Amino acid sequence: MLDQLPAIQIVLPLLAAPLCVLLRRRIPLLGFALLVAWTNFGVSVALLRQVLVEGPIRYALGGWAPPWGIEYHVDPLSGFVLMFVSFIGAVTLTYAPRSIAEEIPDDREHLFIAAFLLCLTGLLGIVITGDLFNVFVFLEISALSSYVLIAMGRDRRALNAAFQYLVLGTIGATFILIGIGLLYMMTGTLNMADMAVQLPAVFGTRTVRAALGFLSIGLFIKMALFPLHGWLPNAYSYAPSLVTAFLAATATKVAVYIMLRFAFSVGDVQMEFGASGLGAIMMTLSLIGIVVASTVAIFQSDVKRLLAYSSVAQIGYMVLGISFGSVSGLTATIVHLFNHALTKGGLFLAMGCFAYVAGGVRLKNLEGIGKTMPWTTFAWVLGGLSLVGVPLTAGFVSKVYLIRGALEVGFWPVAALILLSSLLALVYVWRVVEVAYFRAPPDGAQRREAPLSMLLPTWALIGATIVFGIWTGASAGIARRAAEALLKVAP
Amino acid sequence: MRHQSILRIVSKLLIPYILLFALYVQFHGDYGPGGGFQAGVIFAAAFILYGLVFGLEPARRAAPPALIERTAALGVLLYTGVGVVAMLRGGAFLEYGALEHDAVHGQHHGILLVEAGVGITVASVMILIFFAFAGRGQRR
Amino acid sequence: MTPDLALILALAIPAGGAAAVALLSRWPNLREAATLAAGGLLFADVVYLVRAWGAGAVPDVEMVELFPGLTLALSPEPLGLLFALIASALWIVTSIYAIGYMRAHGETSLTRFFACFAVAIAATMGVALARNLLTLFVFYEVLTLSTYPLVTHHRTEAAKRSGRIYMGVLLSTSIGMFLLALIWTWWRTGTLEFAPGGILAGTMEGREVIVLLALFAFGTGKAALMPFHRWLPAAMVAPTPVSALLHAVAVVKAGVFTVLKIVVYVFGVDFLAAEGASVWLTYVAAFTLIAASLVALTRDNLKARLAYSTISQLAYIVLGAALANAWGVIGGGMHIAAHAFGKITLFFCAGAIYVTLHKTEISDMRGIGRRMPVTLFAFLIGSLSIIGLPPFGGAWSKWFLALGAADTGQWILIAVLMISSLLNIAYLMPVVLYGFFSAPDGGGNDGWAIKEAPLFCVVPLCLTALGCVVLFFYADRIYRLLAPIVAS
Amino acid sequence: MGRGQRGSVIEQLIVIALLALLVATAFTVVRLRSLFATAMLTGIYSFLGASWMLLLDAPDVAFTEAAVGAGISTVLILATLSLTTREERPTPFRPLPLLVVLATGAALLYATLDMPHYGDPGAPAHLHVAPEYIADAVPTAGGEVVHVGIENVVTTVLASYRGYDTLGETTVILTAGIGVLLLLRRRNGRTGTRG
Amino acid sequence: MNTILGLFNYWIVIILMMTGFYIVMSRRNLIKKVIGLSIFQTSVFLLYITMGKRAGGTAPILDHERFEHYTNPLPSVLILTAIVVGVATTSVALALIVRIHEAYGTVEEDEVRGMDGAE
Repeated sequence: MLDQLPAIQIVLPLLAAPLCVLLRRRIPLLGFALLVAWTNFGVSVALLRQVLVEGPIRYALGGWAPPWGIEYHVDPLSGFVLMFVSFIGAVTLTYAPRSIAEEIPDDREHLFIAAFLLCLTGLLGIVITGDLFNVFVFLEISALSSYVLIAMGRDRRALNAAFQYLVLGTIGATFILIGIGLLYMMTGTLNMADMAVQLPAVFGTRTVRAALGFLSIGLFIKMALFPLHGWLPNAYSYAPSLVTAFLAATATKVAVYIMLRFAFSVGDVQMEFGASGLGAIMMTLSLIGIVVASTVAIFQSDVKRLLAYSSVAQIGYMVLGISFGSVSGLTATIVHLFNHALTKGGLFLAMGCFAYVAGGVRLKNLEGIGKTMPWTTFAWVLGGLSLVGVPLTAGFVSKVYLIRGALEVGFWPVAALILLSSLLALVYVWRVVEVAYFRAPPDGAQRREAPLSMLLPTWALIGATIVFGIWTGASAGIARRAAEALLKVAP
Repeated sequence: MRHQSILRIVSKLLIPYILLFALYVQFHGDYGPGGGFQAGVIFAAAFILYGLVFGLEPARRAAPPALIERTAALGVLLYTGVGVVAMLRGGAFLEYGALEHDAVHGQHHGILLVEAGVGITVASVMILIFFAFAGRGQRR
Repeated sequence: MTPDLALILALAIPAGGAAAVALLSRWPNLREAATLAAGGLLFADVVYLVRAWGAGAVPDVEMVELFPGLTLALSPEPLGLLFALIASALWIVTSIYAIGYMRAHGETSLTRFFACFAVAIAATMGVALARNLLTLFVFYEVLTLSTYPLVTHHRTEAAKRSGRIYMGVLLSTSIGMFLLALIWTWWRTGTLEFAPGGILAGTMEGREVIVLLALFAFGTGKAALMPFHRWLPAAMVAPTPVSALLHAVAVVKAGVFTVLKIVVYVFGVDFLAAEGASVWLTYVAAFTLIAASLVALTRDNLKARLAYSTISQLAYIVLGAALANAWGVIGGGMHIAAHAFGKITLFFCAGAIYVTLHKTEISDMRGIGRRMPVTLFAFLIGSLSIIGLPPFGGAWSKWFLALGAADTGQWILIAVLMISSLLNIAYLMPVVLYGFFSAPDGGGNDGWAIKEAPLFCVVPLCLTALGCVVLFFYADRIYRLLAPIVAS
Repeated sequence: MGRGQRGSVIEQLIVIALLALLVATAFTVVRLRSLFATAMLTGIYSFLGASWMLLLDAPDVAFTEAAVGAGISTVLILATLSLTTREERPTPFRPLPLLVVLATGAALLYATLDMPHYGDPGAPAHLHVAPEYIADAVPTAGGEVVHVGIENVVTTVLASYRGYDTLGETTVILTAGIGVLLLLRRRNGRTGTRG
Repeated sequence: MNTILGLFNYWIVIILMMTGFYIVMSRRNLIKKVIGLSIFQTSVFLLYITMGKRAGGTAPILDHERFEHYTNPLPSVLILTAIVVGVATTSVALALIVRIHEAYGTVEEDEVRGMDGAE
């Protein structure tokens, strides 16, 4: 049973999705989906525990020995990512019923849930697999379903946003496909572990360099790294609330995860970051991205959009951490994957509550919302503080590691820029806070909170950002182990 | 699609053979080119042809969307199911060898079932997509 | 009760107080009672801690490990105990005053007010009793955040604008510079634990020390060193009790206290002196000292004038730290106490005048001494203490600071101290003189009738005024408390 | 190319013709503005591609590409055209896309320089994993070698060795189906769009 | 010369890929974009299949009496999957286009942008 955990992790949602299509009636449908999602989270936790206790797990699918067959490979990093992705999935699904009823035509709810589960399956599949091409397949499962999920937004602009995302996303996926093809051509294998063995022999070759280039660009698009972030703001702004929350918290993170895998498990850091100058490029792009995106965020009047740009900036932090190529840097990246997932997820869920009650998420809709929806607003403020990186919030933890990483490699200005950017974050968070608390609510607006089924999940995530801002042993501790595993240094 | 009686007759004659061919491709996969996916596409092609020639409603009657939607799901369920059964019989996920005492037989039957799953899903989805597009056109 | 427990209670009591206030929001009297009770308990607790420490106990509580080797931990030391003692003592008085003031003034949403107040006190305790720099920083930020709702209590446009400055300056300095310096120190030394004699010695030298000190000094925005002082005048939009306790005692003192702690326990006085890295800081402090006093002269609004006076008085303490010698540090420590009592008295008086006569501008305060003699007499005492005349607390601290300055042989600094004392006279005395010796405008009998503020306001300000005198006679106690920290 | 005993001159000529046609078709698609014609050409393009794949010893792929590219996609595009428009508006020339494309192309050319040559039997792809597939002697995780004994190796790899990928593939199809239904199904009038 | 012969096919394939890519990048008509995408992808499939070819090999349908060398089956398998993914993407894209046309009355990117800008 226990040795089947990796398979169960994927099979559970994969089976659930078609079952949702079969079982159309609302109540049993939602109940079933929730059951699956939370069980799935339980599995991921068990899996993570197993990995931390007994070390990495490899699971040969179809019983075929790798590199001939496909294998799952679960190490601290993937275990950690699996855990929080399935957690976010479960929480957002708990949040779903009310907001679906609000935003999705009821004759298609079962399809919507199915698509949601498929998206979850895709993301988990990407994280758990140890096979390059398999990454591509599951990338497409998650991508395809997320295009559709985004298009389900009420505003017609959602359609256009989804299409833009589809085009860019497919280009990215095709680039990744090219990259994988070139690597296969030079090594004859698709298994990551095996490729790590084969690659050094041919590393200097121009083909492999080009392959890395294509992989990186494809992933940059998927993770919305500046300047390839074009698809993200619209997609996040017009998608249904819970879709935004789910994707913002998971999709881009998973892309970053793949980056980590390719750069550290498949490739060799020194070679890549040294020879091909990839590190320098990543650092430059991420720094520009952080500053530019944060600045743009300040001038948004649609709060969902504001948060979307902040996401672009936050991706910058993660890539920056990778570019240091040091334990502190990677720890920062990995822990920020987690912390930012919680923070942004919570914030977007709160946006959903606002939209549900106030009917919109532009600043003018939020005037005086602090009086009419005190709980939701307070949650939002806490999330905002975590974005800024105030102590006792999760954001603080990542920031400290990141700055420490920057100082260790002697990048002064970088550290300064990181801090500057958190001040920019302070500005855009504060704009909302002031509107929420200092403007008078519209006349006749009486105190009305979002329904509990939406408020509780929101607080679950926001609460988590506080918990993991204090009890960092669990988050940063695991992240550190993962980082050390990636860099193959003894703890 | 009007007054094209020849077309109608031809396709009436053609469609059964296409379906037959689809089945052939489905099960011939072991020996030559072919397999579930191609078969599914061809199978769907037959219905699509039918729809194009005889109009959407008859096609809908021939393959009610509500049913097709379910079969699409069933295909994936079949595929995953095979894998799960293998797990229950002590093998790894999708380890067909575990399906029967003799690994090779297990492999053969596993592959057969799996290909069937692919075929069903592909065919159903293709038909669904066609219906969806055509249906969109119909009511405008 | 063990010292460790007492240490935890020092945070738990005010925090619990906040919770109680929030829960009792429906019953105002119970709610205010809760605040007072918390105040009393806290003071008792801190006194117990001081005694325990005197008896040689060194309580130490680790809460949680935030980063490898960096824990949130509490452990008292003299400076912190002194600060905690002052803050907790004045919290009781202020609470009494606040009840009188806020009610007399018909303020609304008092629950939020008292709750945030209690949280702020809890944070202050955390700053005072922190065992390492990380803990101090964390509570420092909590203090900023918890005071924001108090500063913007009125929710007006003005409040919003001031809130922006308050938040902007304090958070950007602390995140922008303090945090950087903190991580830098961690990276260099591998620890952030306060240690007598400092932790930096031997890990860096030359310009790096200066830069780091600069990051810390300016990063501690609450110390209101120019040019990062704007938040303090801005914070004066808050109700007077807030200005009184937080912006004359808790918050601002948390700032200078942080600077002192860093100088003594992170850099180490000797290390700084040896490196000569803090000389520039003495000049910055000196400049702030004079400049702020001059600005104070130009302010007609009483609270604004007091605010600038505070800025210049804080500069005294930073100066003391920057002198990097025993006298300086002790003088600074004592001035924390002296100025606290003096300045809170002045604010209480300002508030009292405001609630009774609704006057805020000094030029309107002619003859108020005839109507509010008690209040204005207290104001006189507070002023004298600030100016530094015996028999008031301020005399000692300024004396020690002068000694410290002399020790460094920088006579210019002594000159600065003298001049600034004169300036203090120049901007504080007019209020008293106008008040007592010029006829109230408008005349009329009512202009002469005695009309003091409500008892809840008058009693506290008398107590604090008394405190100024007491400090003078018990200065040796404080001296003996502080002496050990620079014994090395 | 085709430097093997089976690579006859005729075959080479056919290949060259095919490649020429492919390029020609692609370029025409760029220039044409009648979407209807473009759709047809895309179908033809897939068909040509399929034929080349056949010559490259990939009958299964050829078969599929023909069925999908030339068949399904074309039908779908035509259906879309019938629902939307048949003409493309002229787009002014903008340099940026061209530059991006040229850069990408250059990168790919650069990549080819260290590639194993076309058909080279010594290429890693032919030496490392594939041989066990072709020998029908792939070891299980347990270590013992299983001879599945199915002639069409592609089927074995597809359905068994990499069956998990194929499961993914089937899931993708299901996803697409669900997606199209979510987007296009019309019932009780609510399409969930709002201007 | 040998190099040219050995890489000629790849270069042609690259030209094809870039043509498709160019259509996606440069065209403003959504349908044309999708067509470009599918050409782009089809060409990538060709890249894979080309790399799978083994000189003197035959299609990997085992018949050990007659043939000893077979072309690499793995690329074929990968591409079979990729083709399916491709058509799936295309169908979703087209469905989106239909909806966009209903909502905006046009499938020209610029016009759609214009209308959104107007809102």
